[in-house]
Amino acid sequence: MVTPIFIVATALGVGFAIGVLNKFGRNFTGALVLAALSFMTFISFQWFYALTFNNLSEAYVFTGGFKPPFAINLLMGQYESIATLMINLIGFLGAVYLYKSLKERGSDAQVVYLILIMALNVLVMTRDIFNLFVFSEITSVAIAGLILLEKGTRSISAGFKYIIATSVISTIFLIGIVFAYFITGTLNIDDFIGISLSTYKGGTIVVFLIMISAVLELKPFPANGWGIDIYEASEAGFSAIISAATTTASLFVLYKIMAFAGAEWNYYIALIGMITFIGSNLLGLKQDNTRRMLGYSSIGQVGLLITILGFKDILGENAPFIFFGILISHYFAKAGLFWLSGIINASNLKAWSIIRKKPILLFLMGTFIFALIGFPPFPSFFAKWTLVMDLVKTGNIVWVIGILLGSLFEAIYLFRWFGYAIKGDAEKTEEYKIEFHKIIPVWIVALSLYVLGYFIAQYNEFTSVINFIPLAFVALIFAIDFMPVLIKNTIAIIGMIFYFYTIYPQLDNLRLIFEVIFLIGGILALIAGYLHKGKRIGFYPVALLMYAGLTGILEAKTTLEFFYGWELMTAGSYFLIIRGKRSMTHALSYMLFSLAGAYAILTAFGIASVGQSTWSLSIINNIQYIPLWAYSLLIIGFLTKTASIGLHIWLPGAHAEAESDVSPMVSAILLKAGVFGIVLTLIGMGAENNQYSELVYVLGWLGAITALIGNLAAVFQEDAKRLLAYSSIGQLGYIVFGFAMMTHLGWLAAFTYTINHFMYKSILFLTIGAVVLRVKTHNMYEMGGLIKKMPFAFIAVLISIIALSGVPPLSGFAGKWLLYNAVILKGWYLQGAIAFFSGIIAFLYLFKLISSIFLGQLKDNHRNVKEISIWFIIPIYILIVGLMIFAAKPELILQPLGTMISQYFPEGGLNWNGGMATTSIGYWHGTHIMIIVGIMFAILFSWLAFLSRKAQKVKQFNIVYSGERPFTPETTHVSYNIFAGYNKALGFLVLPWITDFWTLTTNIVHDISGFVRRIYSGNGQTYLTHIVLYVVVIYFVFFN
Amino acid sequence: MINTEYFTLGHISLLLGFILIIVGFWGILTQKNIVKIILAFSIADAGINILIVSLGYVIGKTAPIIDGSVVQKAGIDVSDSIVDPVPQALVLTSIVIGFGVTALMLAYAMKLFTAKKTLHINKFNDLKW
Amino acid sequence: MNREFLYIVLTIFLGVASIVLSFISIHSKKLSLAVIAVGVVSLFASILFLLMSAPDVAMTEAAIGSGLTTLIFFYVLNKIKKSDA
Amino acid sequence: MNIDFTKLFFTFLGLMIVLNWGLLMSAIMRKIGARVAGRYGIPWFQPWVDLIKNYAVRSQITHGIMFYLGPVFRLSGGVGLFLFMPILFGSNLWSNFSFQGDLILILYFQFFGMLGMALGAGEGGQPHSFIGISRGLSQFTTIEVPMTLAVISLAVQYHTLSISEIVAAQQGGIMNWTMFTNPFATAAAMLSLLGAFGHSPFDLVKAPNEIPIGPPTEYHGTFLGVLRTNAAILHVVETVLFMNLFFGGASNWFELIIKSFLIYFWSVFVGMVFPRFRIEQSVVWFLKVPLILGIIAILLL
Repeated sequence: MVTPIFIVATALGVGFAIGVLNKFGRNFTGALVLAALSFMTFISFQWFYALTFNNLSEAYVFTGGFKPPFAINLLMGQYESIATLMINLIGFLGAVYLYKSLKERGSDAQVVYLILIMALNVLVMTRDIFNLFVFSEITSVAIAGLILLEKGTRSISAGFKYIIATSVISTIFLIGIVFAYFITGTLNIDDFIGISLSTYKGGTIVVFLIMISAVLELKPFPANGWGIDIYEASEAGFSAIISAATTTASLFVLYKIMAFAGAEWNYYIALIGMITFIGSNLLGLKQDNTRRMLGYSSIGQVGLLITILGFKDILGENAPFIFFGILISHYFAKAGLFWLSGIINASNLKAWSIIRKKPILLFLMGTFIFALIGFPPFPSFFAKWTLVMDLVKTGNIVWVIGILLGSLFEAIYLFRWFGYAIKGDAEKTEEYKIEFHKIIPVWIVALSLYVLGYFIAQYNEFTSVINFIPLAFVALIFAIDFMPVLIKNTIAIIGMIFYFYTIYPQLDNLRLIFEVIFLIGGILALIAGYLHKGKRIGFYPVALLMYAGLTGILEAKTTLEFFYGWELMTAGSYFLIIRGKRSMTHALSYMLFSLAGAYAILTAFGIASVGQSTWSLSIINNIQYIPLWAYSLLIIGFLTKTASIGLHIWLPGAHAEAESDVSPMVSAILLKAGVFGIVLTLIGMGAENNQYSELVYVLGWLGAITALIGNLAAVFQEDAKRLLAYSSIGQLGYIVFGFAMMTHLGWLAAFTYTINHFMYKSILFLTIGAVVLRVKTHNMYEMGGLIKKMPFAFIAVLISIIALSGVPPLSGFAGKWLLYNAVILKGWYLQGAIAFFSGIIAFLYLFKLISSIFLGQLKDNHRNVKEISIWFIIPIYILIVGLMIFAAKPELILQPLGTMISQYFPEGGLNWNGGMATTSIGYWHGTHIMIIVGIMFAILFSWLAFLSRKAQKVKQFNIVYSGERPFTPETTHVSYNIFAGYNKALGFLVLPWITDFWTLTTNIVHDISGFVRRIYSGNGQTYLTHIVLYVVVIYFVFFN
Repeated sequence: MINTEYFTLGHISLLLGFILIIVGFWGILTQKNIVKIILAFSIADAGINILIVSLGYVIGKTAPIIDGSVVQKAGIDVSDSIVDPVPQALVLTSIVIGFGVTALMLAYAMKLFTAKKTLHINKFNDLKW
Repeated sequence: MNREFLYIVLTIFLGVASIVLSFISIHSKKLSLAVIAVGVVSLFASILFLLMSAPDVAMTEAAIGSGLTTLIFFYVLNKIKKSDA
Repeated sequence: MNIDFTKLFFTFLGLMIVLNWGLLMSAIMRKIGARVAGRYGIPWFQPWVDLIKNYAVRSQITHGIMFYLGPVFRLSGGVGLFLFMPILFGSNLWSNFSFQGDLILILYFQFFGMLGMALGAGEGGQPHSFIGISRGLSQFTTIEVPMTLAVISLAVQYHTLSISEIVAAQQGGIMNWTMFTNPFATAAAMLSLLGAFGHSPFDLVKAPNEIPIGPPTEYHGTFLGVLRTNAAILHVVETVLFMNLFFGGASNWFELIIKSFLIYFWSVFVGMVFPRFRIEQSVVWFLKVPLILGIIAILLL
């Protein structure tokens, strides 16, 4: 073992050596620095490995041959080893990244850099508080010096603000240290811990001074204007060092000080962190400069880490895991992002669209952003999960809300940025070149995130979480992304079939229904993908990621697995949605609603785990602590995915703008994940014997109103896919309504709707999507008469709209009939009436859909369009067969469904007598009705066909219109706003109140952000005033 | 009447140290000229140094240097007759650090002046919000 | 006792002078005057250190705090004046 | 399903009776309308003449497959309603196929014809068809709201969705009719009936005078004949539905004829008195008085 003192010695030695040897050239000195840093990294790693895996005990290093307090001692424990490893590793990678910049500035800069890393190491290891002061001064000076790596006035003023601010802080620190010595006679931290400093006379003030300066070093909001500037102004590679390495060291300093400060500080530390976390992320919303935004994000993350430090006693043995989980994700991701920002060199967020040219960079950027937000499989996901669970368990729900709120703010600006990168308008196509030494560190940190995620997942309770089979499959598809669509699509389909085959015996009936929808539906939607030529880069990995998440939800045995799958699914679907044209904003709002919903679910899971000894998903069946809130949160979380009214504004755009074969995935399939969640929640409430009648009552009204508003809004759409999207909202409203009834029939109706909606909405989205591919427009009034060109598409749409509208004899009627019976038996007459009114409204948009597209006059520019692609026809007609089977033999599906529902609602099911279903009030024989109607239809059709056998087929314009014969299709145009009268009468119901509400909310938040950030006047002196005022305020808060 | 017990060299210096720190801080927060702000930092530094030394000072004891003025007897701990050496060591470090920081600040001041031909701190607010 | 009293008087005098000088330095319009005032404050501080049995600190303060610091202040002021012209 | 040929025969016979009664009824109503307006009016046999003429027209044109399917859907809608409707109370032979589905089936089967018609009309490419259909569908949605409420009210009142059982529950005296036991539901439903028949003031959908309406001008010859046939059947079947639900049903053909005539007359009568509504006016109107009546009917349960 190399003793840790060599970390310091190496740096100092190499530093001096460079002073002597700089005549050998800067490349030589640069190599020397790299060698020194790699040796330092090696030492830390060696200690880390020995302390963690070989159960070595922590080691003290005494300098100068004396015992403390007369000499300085260093400690190398497990946490120290992790922290120094992090610092040295990022120091090494940063030196690689900064190689050219440092070389340009000369060997002095190289030495200063080395000294900075060394100083950070000492900050972590030293146990002497005055030494802490000295090295924090060295750090400040070194940072202030290295800020000047970036040329220009901005970096100078930022550096100056930084140095004066840190001087003020260190003055406070020094006063604290001196008095600490005066009253105790020692400077050693271990002694302070032993004698409990605050019991001395004046001890609390001393602790206050030391503590506040340690906190101020971490740039707490709002006394942090000086800290943000350096992120923006210094060279990107150096911002990465500040964000990753300095932060790690400063947090460690705070941790050491907290060790002797006493438990009464914990609450205030947590509070300071929370204010920083929320405040900083709030202000991040308004930033359009990348670096500055990343700076806000860094400070926000540090705030979260400070909060965790404040909660370390409460979190107990999980605290280190949570702390390092979040710290490491932040550390790698933020370093990576800052480095990327140096490579891309686009200061404005919108200018990041140039990153698209190099998809691989986009992948790296996505990795970092998802790691920061806390998506699986990154360490932060597990850390955040544990954090929320533990906080809720200890009754700190308010804090959880704060954390989730701050995370949401952070997600807003990060994903907005990511959206610009993926989909923003490429303004200028400036070339940028990727230097090898700059991209290597970025790759290393990105891969480290995945590797760490993998290892963290092995940490005690997480071991069982990850079903690696789907993820490995995703990775495989990602690896072969360079191959043509034909191969990838085939592999994807075979993989999904195989996975379905292996997984289905393990699922109960409830889950099997959803698994069929998710996987079989997914396979059918994928068939349409054969249409695509070329490579379709990026599509297959994300689509499969979504399916992996969806199946993960179903396979979940524990709440953690469920949440894991849920987040994977969200990530995958986000990428699927954002692939569409013009879908940037929609994908963002989708992501935000999904995240907010996921946070609600997470909190609810936390509440559910209170008083439980297991993570099993069944704990939601027996929530002991504030169950009503937990169930409400769960339902709200799932309703964001089913797009219930109020939470629906993401859906229309997201579905309408998605690619033709993606729309069915995100509409017919993805929404069912929310349905599954609601089913789970309602079962958890105790199904028949639930005591939450108010909650389900509200849910019922919400479902009915969603059905009404969704359908009504669909009526007034001119965009075919948007119409279908609103229609989905309405249909999901029925489903929610049905489940909310909490009766056997209600559930049966809801499941019937779920299955039906999957089938006919898949058909409709696939068909309309295929038509759109042919006619190149979404607007229905630009189409018309396509029946003659696309009879297969027409028949598909005809059948599915008959099914959707619920007209007998097709399968939609089953749902209507069940719902009617359920409503009457349940006694929800008014809600039921609303639901039926919306069912009738469906006719309006369905008529509009089919007639505007397929009937009427063919447009001149569509005279040469062909039938929709065979790759769409195949899945469409497979689904139609399914629809027909369901219509002709409903008992095939309804009977097993009934059996399954009987587990939860044993009473009030359907009685089956052959094909005749009866309830206590009604009866229905699906098969016979099908036969009767079929025979009658056939007779009448042949009768008419016989009578008008001589009818003469006429040309297109053989009509008379207001006394004129039209000769172009345009003059016959009435498919625009065809329900004008209806709009006059009822349009007020679908004025965009809800969109307005969310827009207003967004604006208010942004305005607050814009207003608050004005405290950062840019004036260094003002920042000093902030610091002083901050100290005063904390003083009064603490000493009350 | 002032309690004479506190009317000692150490206490007066202590008070002086505090006053200088406060004056220095006041200067830092009110002066607009960057050089003056740096000067105010120097004043505060001097104040802190005085503070530290006066805290370690005990009346009637000599400097912590082992020479003729300290009666050396075998087996007797010399620490009884000298003032606490640790604060003085701290001050030495602090002086050097203070000088380094001041020098760096002045270097910055020069660069700032070269960039904008002014030393008024309000002019250097191009990074904000 | 007498020496003790003398020390106290000296300390008070130095203290009052330092405070006055520091005020002068902060408020003077002339930068050079301000720099000199701070230098003198530093010098007084080193005398004070001497009184408080800290001769080595006094030497360092006189050399670095008073001497070197004043020097680099003037150096910078000169540079600024030159580049201003 | 065992095919019961006796029953099939009776069903067919019933369909013929209904068709002819429907034609006669429409003639009577037009005659009454003319007399009220001070005109002489048509002879009573005019509808048969029209029908025969239509079926006999030799030259015909078609716009495509959906042009065929439209009238077929329409007529299937009418005939289907008849098939699933019990015509006479207490008679197995005249109950058609009503035991395959209940009141909900009837309600939703109404849409079968609507939808087909809408599509068929669209195929012609005549803009007025679009206008007529879009107005018709708009109005139709709101007509159904009070009707739905009334049906729910009835289902709750009688605790069944079977039309036969609802009729059965009304037997034994006029005071047992839904009209008296549940007057609000009856009122709501009768108001929605006005819209369903599309007489004035809710006849903007057909707008017979101002513009050449889509389907009846586009469709001609046998197509129009099919549509006229359906109109006759549908009018009777709808009145029979109302008779069954609210007025005690009918145990013999005579009772059926009287009751259906009176119900039909109600809509004609209102049409004589009121001017025509614009489409948004009728939509709003149906969501006012009839809707409130329907809600009262439910709240009183």
